[in-house]
Amino acid sequence: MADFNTMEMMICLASRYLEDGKTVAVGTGAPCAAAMLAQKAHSPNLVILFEAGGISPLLPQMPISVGDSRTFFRAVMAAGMNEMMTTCARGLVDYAFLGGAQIDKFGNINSTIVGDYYKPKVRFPGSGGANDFASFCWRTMIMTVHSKSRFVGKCDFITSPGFLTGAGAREAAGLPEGGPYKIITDLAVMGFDEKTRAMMVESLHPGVELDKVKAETGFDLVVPKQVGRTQPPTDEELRILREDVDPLKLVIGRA
Amino acid sequence: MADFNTMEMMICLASRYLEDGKTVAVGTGAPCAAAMLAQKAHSPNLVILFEAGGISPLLPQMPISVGDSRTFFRAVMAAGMNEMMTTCARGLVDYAFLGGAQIDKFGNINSTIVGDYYKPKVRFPGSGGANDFASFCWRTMIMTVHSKSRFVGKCDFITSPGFLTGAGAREAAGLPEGGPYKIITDLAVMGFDEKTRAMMVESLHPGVELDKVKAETGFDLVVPKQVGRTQPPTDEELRILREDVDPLKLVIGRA
Amino acid sequence: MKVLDQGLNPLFMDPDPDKARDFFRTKTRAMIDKRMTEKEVVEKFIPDGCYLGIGGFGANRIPTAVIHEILRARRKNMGFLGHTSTHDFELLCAGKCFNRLDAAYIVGLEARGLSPNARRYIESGEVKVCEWTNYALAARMRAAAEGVPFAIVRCMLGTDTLKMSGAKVVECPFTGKKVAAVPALWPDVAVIHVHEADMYGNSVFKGISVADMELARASKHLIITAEKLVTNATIRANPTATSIPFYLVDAVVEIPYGSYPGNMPYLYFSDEEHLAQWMKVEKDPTEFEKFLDHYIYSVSCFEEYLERCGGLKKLKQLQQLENLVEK
Amino acid sequence: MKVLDQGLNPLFMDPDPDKARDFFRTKTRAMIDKRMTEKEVVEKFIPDGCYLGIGGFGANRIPTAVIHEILRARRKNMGFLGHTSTHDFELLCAGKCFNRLDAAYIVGLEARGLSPNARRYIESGEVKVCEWTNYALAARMRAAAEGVPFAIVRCMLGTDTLKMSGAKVVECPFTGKKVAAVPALWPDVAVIHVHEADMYGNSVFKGISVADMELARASKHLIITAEKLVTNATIRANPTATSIPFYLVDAVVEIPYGSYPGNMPYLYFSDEEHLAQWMKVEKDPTEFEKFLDHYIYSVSCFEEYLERCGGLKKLKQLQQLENLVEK
Repeated sequence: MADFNTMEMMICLASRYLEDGKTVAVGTGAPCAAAMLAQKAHSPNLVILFEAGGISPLLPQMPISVGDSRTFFRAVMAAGMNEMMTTCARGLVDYAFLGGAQIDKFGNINSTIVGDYYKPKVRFPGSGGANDFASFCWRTMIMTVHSKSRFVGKCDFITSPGFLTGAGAREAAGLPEGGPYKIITDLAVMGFDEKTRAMMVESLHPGVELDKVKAETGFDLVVPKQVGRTQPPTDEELRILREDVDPLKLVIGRA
Repeated sequence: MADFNTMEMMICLASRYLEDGKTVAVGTGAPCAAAMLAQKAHSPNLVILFEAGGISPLLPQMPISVGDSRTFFRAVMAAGMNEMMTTCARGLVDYAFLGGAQIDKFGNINSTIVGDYYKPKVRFPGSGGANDFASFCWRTMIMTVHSKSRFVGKCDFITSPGFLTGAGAREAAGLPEGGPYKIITDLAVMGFDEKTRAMMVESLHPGVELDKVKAETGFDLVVPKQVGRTQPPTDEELRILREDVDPLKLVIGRA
Repeated sequence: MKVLDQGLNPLFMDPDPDKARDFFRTKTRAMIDKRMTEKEVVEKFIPDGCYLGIGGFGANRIPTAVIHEILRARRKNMGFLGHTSTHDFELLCAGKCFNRLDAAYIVGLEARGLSPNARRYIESGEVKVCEWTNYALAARMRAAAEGVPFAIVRCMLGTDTLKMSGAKVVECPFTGKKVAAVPALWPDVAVIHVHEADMYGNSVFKGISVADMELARASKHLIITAEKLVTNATIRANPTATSIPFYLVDAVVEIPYGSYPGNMPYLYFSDEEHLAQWMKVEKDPTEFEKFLDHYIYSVSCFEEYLERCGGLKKLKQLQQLENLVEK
Repeated sequence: MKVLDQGLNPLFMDPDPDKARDFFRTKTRAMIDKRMTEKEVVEKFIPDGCYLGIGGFGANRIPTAVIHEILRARRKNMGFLGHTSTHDFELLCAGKCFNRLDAAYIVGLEARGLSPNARRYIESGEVKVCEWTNYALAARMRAAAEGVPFAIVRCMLGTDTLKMSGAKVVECPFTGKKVAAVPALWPDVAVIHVHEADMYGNSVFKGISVADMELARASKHLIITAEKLVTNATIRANPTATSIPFYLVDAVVEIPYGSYPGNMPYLYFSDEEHLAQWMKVEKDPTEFEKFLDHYIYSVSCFEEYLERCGGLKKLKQLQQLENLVEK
């Protein structure tokens, strides 16, 4: 089995969920790497979108900002935020990547504050475009380190919607259909139970046992009868990622 | 006194109300001629706007359509309808010219149908942008032939708002401040009474008596103690209009 | 949301954004060759009964070739978005193609006068009409493009235009002021003529956009007719100039002089003689039938129509007119 | 309009479109020479307590020179539109310039991490914060640009972001669905950096527009900083490319390299070393004071700041980076 770090693994796994002929809204870093890898490995017709207006650029390198000039380098269109967000709102964007300080069992995300809202321990950036993507896009994904401090029973603040309180809650709140699709960590891949919309273990990474995942999760995970084993990154995926996607190791050098 | 036709007179009179440093939304024909004359005669900084997107063009000739390429020839911007109408809506457009088949004592205009709505005698174009301009612009003006069939007690259909039912009615309906400013006909110039918002004679054209105006008006006009005499077009106004604005007599040839 | 007042006329299209999302979810985003002929696009995307929007401004930057093909295909019972429509409207009335009409500007050709045949068709009562304004219809398309069920505007208020529309008057939750809510409008299909497009549908038009940015984004299907096809590399060389990205587009048809007899900014002016001929001949229905047969029904392709209108010689004159070349 | 739910935080600006109209009614439309220095524009248009919006995207196409001048002028108690703000936000926090904040994206510099000083400032409680999202704030500006009191969006619903915002949840009068109403936002003043402008304010930017089309139209006063001034004839030669018409603009300041240390599309890339230096030195408040004094407070003009950051040599490197020139 090839040697790889956890960042490389998460990026390779995420890229496998990005189908050809679909649209994905990405940020900087790992999500952008996953989308670029998908394009080069198996989804040549994957359309990459950036919230500030870049549409399907020929990315010459990793952007450092979702609004820098790389995000619309030889793009088919350099639009604006209104164009991108309304494109999501009317149902034309299939995937978006999100991130945050906390995530709960229904995939709700906190990227605003830790602690009390009016006396926060830490102030984070807030929604940015995350709440918009989480509201509008068909399938949202997260790549994150798996730990009890991130996978919490209750978010201190729900910045972006997952399935809110569970089945039917998005519809009741007026949100369009959509929501969390896959959560990819350094330990496992998780999806969401069709009925309850609660987070469910789908596959464990090589060498990881279920108890370890449970121990690092601050709520009860749904565990199906059969929990699969994650297929590790292939040599080909790793080659493309290291040689073509991130040769400067700006992202995969982090883990 | 110079010799001129009624179209030339109406255009010259209208142009006098277009102050320097203001914005005016114009259509084709007489309104466009009046705005061009104003620019050349006394308001070099008058900004001409066309509803389809043309902003301050260097008009090489009379447009035949408010969306033709003359309307944005060497313009400072070729925008769109959304840009122009929202510019009006937020209060940046001072004047607009309107026209119609019928007008009532409060300056409401009909450009939709004559007769019963569901069995019309004549179907006209409808609002186009007229209702939008009449709702959004600070001061609207009309140039029209003066006759009982046009100046009616009640419009068969109110396409575009004047002062609706009179003082306070626009506010009550939710419309922004604004409304009819001057009505310029072949017989007289009319304004609107500050209190009642009813149409009021301001000045009679040379050789026209008040009774003639009353006879051609299908409702009671407000008549102030002093009704002025219209100052006829000057030789200079006529020279600019005939030589620089409409040398092909596309508009002034009509009357 | 408390409704204080509302128009009496029916909506022809469903303003539910989730139904629109369900459609757009299935629309392909693949950047593939979308070139077709005008015959193929009418066959495939413009069936009887569909709701149609036309880009441009009546007789400026209009997709004439596709409209002619709609007539030749004898399309009926369509809905039409009567926004700044002039010669395009005149054509669809000549074919009696639609029976439902959202009307902001109809039957007229601006300074050229009213179309006798369009008037006859609308006055006949055969067509259900709902009244709007140019901005209200642009706002309805914008709401659709935004994926929301309605937009807020401050026009139409207090008039019969609102009374005979499908708008509603509501109270602003922040200021308490009365405003008009206009429902989102997702046309089944729109046709827009542009200066340049690549085979994938990335499109560029020059000059005023009228309401085409909104129309392109609101419509479920989008047909582009282009004066010329360019390479994808040409599009990517200046992404700031792109007006419409490929994933909104279903078909691309290359048609030089495609806006004739309308004006195409920077390329050719409108043919006022031909447009005047229309208005004149429409007065006599029998004459008009012959006229239509000669210029549309008996014509096999758009180039043949151009030939019958004077061909390259006429087009050269219109090019000189557009570019203000001194005689 | 029945309100089903609403945010708890206050609005900092009045959403009444008629008050905005009264202002815009008095704004001059004359096409006159509007050239000024950054000192003059801050003096004239950016007083203590005003509500400010900044164009671009945090460290891309930002009007750095005017922000530095705001710090040097020791502006206080301002309101700020925290939309996609990164280095611009970092700067205004360094000057403790504002105490009211509409927040969509704050305290962070994207992949570069969080600003220690910005965090200290916001966590101190000195600043009143109201939560929004990037799109919600863009929609608030768009509503202002449209002259209506609010816009309809389908984001924020069901979250604490809405709970800590000033939005309201209402029922759609057409579909009965719950939607979010966000109030129009008319900033007192906005500053936008562009590629080219003429002396009257007609402006062109290249590449993505972010939310600058909306910001330029929503703001009561608008300051343009431009990489270079061009003639009015240059603007009129290609009106399709114009982003902002002159009558929206109050002042034009010519500032080459004006977005430094941010990225300016097609001209120069961001100076990541300098931006990293900021993040590093912010950790120690005393060191940070010296740093600010060296780079901002003791500097007399933007050119001097550029010199202290490496001058033409550094700028040439950034130009090569932007244009992907091989080493």
